[in-house]
Amino acid sequence: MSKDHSAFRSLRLEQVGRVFGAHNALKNLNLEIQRGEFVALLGPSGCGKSTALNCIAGLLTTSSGSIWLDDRRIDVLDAEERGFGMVFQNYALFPHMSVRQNIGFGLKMRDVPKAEIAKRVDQALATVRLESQADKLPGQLSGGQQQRVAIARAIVIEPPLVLMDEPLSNLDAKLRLEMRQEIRRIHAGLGSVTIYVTHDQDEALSLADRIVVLRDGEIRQVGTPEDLYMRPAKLDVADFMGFRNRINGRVAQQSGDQVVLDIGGVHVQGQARETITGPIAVASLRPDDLVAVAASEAGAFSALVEAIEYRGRDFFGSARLPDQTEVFFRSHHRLNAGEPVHLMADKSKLLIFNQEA
Amino acid sequence: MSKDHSAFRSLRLEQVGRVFGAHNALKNLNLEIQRGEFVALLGPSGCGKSTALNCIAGLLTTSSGSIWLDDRRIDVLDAEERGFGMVFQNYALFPHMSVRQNIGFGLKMRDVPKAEIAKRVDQALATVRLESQADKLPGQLSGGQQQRVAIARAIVIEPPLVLMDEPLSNLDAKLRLEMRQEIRRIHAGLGSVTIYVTHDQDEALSLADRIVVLRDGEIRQVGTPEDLYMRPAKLDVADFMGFRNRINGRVAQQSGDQVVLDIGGVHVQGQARETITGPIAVASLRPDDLVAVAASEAGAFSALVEAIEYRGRDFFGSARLPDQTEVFFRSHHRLNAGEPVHLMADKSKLLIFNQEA
Amino acid sequence: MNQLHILGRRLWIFSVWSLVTFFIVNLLAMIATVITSSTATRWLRSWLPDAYTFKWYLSAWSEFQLDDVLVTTFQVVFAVVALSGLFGVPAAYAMARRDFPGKNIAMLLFLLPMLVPPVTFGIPLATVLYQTGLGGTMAGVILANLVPTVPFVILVMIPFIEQIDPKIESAARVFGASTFQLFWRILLPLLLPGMLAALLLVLVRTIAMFELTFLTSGPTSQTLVVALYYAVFAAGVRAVQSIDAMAVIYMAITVIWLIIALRFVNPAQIVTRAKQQPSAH
Amino acid sequence: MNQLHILGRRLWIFSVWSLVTFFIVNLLAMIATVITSSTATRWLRSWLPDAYTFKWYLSAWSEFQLDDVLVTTFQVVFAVVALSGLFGVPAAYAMARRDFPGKNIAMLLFLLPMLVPPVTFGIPLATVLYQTGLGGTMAGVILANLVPTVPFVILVMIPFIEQIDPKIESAARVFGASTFQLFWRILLPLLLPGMLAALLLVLVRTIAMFELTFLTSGPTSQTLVVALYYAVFAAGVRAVQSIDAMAVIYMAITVIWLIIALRFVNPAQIVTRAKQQPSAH
Repeated sequence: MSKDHSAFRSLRLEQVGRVFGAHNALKNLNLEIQRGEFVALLGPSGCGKSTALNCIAGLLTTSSGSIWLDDRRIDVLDAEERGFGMVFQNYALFPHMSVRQNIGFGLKMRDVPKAEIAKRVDQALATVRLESQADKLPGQLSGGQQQRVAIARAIVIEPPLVLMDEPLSNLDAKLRLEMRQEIRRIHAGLGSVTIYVTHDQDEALSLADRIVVLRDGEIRQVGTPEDLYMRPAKLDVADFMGFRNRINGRVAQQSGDQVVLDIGGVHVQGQARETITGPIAVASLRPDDLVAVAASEAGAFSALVEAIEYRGRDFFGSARLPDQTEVFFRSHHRLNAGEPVHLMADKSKLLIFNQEA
Repeated sequence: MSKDHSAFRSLRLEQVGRVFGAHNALKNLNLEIQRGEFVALLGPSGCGKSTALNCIAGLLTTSSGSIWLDDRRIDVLDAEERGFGMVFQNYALFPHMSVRQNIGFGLKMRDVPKAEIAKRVDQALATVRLESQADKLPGQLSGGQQQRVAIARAIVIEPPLVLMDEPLSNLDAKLRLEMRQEIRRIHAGLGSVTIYVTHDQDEALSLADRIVVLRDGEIRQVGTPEDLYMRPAKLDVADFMGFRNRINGRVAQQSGDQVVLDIGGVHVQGQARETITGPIAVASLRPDDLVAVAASEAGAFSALVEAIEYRGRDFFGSARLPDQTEVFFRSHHRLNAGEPVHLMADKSKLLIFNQEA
Repeated sequence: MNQLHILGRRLWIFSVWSLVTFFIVNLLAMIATVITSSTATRWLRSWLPDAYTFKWYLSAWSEFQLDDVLVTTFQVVFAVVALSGLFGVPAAYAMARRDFPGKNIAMLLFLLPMLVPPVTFGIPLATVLYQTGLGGTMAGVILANLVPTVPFVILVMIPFIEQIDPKIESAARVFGASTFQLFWRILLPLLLPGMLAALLLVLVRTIAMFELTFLTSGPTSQTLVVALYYAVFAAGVRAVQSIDAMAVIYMAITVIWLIIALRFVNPAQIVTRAKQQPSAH
Repeated sequence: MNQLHILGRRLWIFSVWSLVTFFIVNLLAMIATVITSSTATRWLRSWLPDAYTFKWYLSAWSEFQLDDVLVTTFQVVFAVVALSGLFGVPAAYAMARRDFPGKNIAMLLFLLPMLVPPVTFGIPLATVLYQTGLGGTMAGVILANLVPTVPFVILVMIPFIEQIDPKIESAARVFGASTFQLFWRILLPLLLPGMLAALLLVLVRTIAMFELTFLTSGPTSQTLVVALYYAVFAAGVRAVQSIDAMAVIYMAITVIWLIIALRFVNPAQIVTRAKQQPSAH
């Protein structure tokens, strides 16, 4: 049933769409993934990332477009004929089978000889470090161990593509960090494509070679983690990546991609991430990069502190500019609500976008 | 039934204990809380923090000890006779009553006249900014709104004590930040005591005037947020507060609370948080304060990188010292697994503890 | 895709569904048949009778002394409903809220009278009742009927009680409610739909409970269902239509109560349990 | 604390519990009585008989022609069990996994034959069966019994099917299982406990189903429960002990099957639904 796809070069999604009733869950998705890449599909819930993954896996049929593994069209195949590996959010282990049987299931379905199954299952168990749990049932394992079994089940068939659907969201914070390293290591060892769906930007930043940001079923940006963290291409992507401050200002000066905004009399410079079309633009900035400074420094905003919180290393707070815009900032010392504060933006981190329609 | 306790000065727990079967959930708890204080009970699950709160509320009987409001002993009273306000983790609103009826419930039980109930409920609705939702049922509100109703229900009776049992753990990250500010604001307005149970150190640090760290039913440390973040008193408290690095070293020199440890030939200085008794002590440090530096700086550890992760602002990684101790560090540039690295500890942040028994 | 696979799957689904539909259609058709028969003057040549009449209802009414039987039926049924509620709901509350050794065994014992056919314990029960002098009296009939209905109320109420978050009760306490106020203002309003459903189902079960009533009733404590059985058994001396008429009366009474019961509860809830959490997120 | 409150609460809890206990003790005592009676030689002067005998079992056996009756009973029961499983389980799967308009109405229709007393549809059903020539035959008895058992299987199986995470089926597909392998290697093993439980309960219900069998059976299709009723009804001509003996045989058969059924399923699960998630965290 399954041929050897290990020599494939790329996976291509061409104009893939999916409609649920009147809802367009996925709109004309185009994406090409090269062998060896680790790609994260990132976006808030309902953005279409899981729909895309299920279409690739064959668990959902596509409404339009096509999916290709090199020159073989795969969106017309049943899920069981595609030969991919998949790791599910809630593990989805077979509860009545031992760890060994779970991992060997895919090989058994492919009619691999018993001796070979035993050998490859042993290898997979070693890869996920679960040799000692081989004969237990999934219900006897901890969450992290179950997730490792699910990963072993996916990689033992040496699939051209490993699909992961928020595999870490059911684990606690500490285990999540450990498993992230494990997943990276396993991906490097396999040399195949991993497509990883998540709503957690930290996870996407730390794991992926390339991140695809989705929203409302459309691709908003594709780029490396550094691209997305430092240079989001759209205002909504910036928002999602933690640029919590959005300050409107009048465009005062523009040269190349450097734009100076006049925000209530204060001139701030930043990098335009798109061609600024209107007279008013938006300055987008992380709270970390808007710092409380001593009074009367040039280029600092005046604001009134609304709330302040101790977060250990620093204080974080919210304040209102004279035009009532709420801003979020960082401070090295405690401030009190109601107090005036001067906030300085780090111009190398400040991005300028057009206002949203 | 309820008298006016608003003039109380302090709440005292004296040797309070609680036993479940053979399990000592709470051991000889002593604590005095002054009027106006915001106290957080912080600890991992099973540490006894919820048991303590339920004993104060009267939902659990104490096995030993006594609880006093000034000179009135309250641990002998039924929950309904204590007159406290409480906010539950899952809101615990009365599903068959409107928002207005939910908030007015406590007043009705106190036989407050109808006109007065209406007036005070209106005030409470204004405090939590839910005037427009007054006649809806709880099921028609969002999670954040339900939590605000639960808070209004607790404060409308103007209780001497407001008890909060992980009130924000069911909300998403963004709403949690907003509600934190709201809770602080409401506490300041009431002027009573708030006791806040949480397992989230960020929440405790940002909200409380004083934090009580519990573990295995015992108090490990009581202090301000700054105390706990900068100067944890015990190794396990440091662990819980994010001092993820624990490196054993030989005590080389000791003067006052400054101790120099010899860790595989590298000498590092730190502040001892307890009297160091053995020849071997533990250096405890946050990953943020162990930074990758250019080679051959004095006092830097040599290690081999095991894994590295991009987290936006910086890279975080794990490495092994020559003695195989795993350490977690921060780096300003990308490193590769297997590469050697030099790690410099910030001596002003490094704490020294005795080894655990 | 594999066209054969899909065809096979669809055929199987289609055949199961058509069988199930056939089933339900037949059920409805049969009920229609009796109603037709009970109102027919004669009925030989065709599927539908020549003319309709209600005289069989009148003859059934007088022949079976239906006024006496109906009064007895309602007295028995309401006593059973009231007593099952009074014992069943508090017991269900204790079962739902408390863990104690032997809880599973107690649950099993409660299920037993519902699963075991009533005749199994009906015969010994009747023997004992006759020995204590309660046999043939209304008290005896009521007592016998309580044996399956009290456990039934307990089992139906447990999921409804478990659905109520214990923290809601804690909240009521903290905010000053006494035990009575807790019951009256919180538990009763929240349990009312469940209690109505359970008790209405008890009502229908008791109307329909032939075996126990048959075994324990005397001439003055016959309920409708027992009278109907006697009629069927002694069919030779009575017109078929008269019996059909009585069956229609009986059917109408039970179905009316059942419809009332179903207005208060989604019946699937009792079997499949409410999935929704007590509070929305 | 308020001592009176607590006393009142405790008294109420105590009285409810003692009533429930009294209830169960009585139930067990009654069953003991019949067993005693059925093995007694004479029984007049005291609670316990003078001597024990099994002759009543022998006389019951021959008088009621129990070998014929038992063979018929088992033929009917196993046919009903097999057919309910064959139609009920796939229909339950479709109900559990698919959302379609009218699903709630379909659920309600399935509940109807379980909640409505069998006599309500039994009489029209019997009429129709006699008109089609199936009345009095074994096929007719089996058909009549399927009316309540197929919906019963559907309703019992739905929670078991819903407990299986659909992702597990997705996983089996992704890893290469065909429809047949999915059914054989994943669904069947996971549903087996539920199917065994449902079908064993159908078995017990069918053994106990008096009304439908009574209404549709002829002399060659009498099951045990019908024979028992005829015996009770015509009690005058037979010894009480002989009837008791037959009741014991009947009781023993049903209870044995019930115990087997309960080994496969926690009965509370059917009513209160399994709380545990399909996978442990």
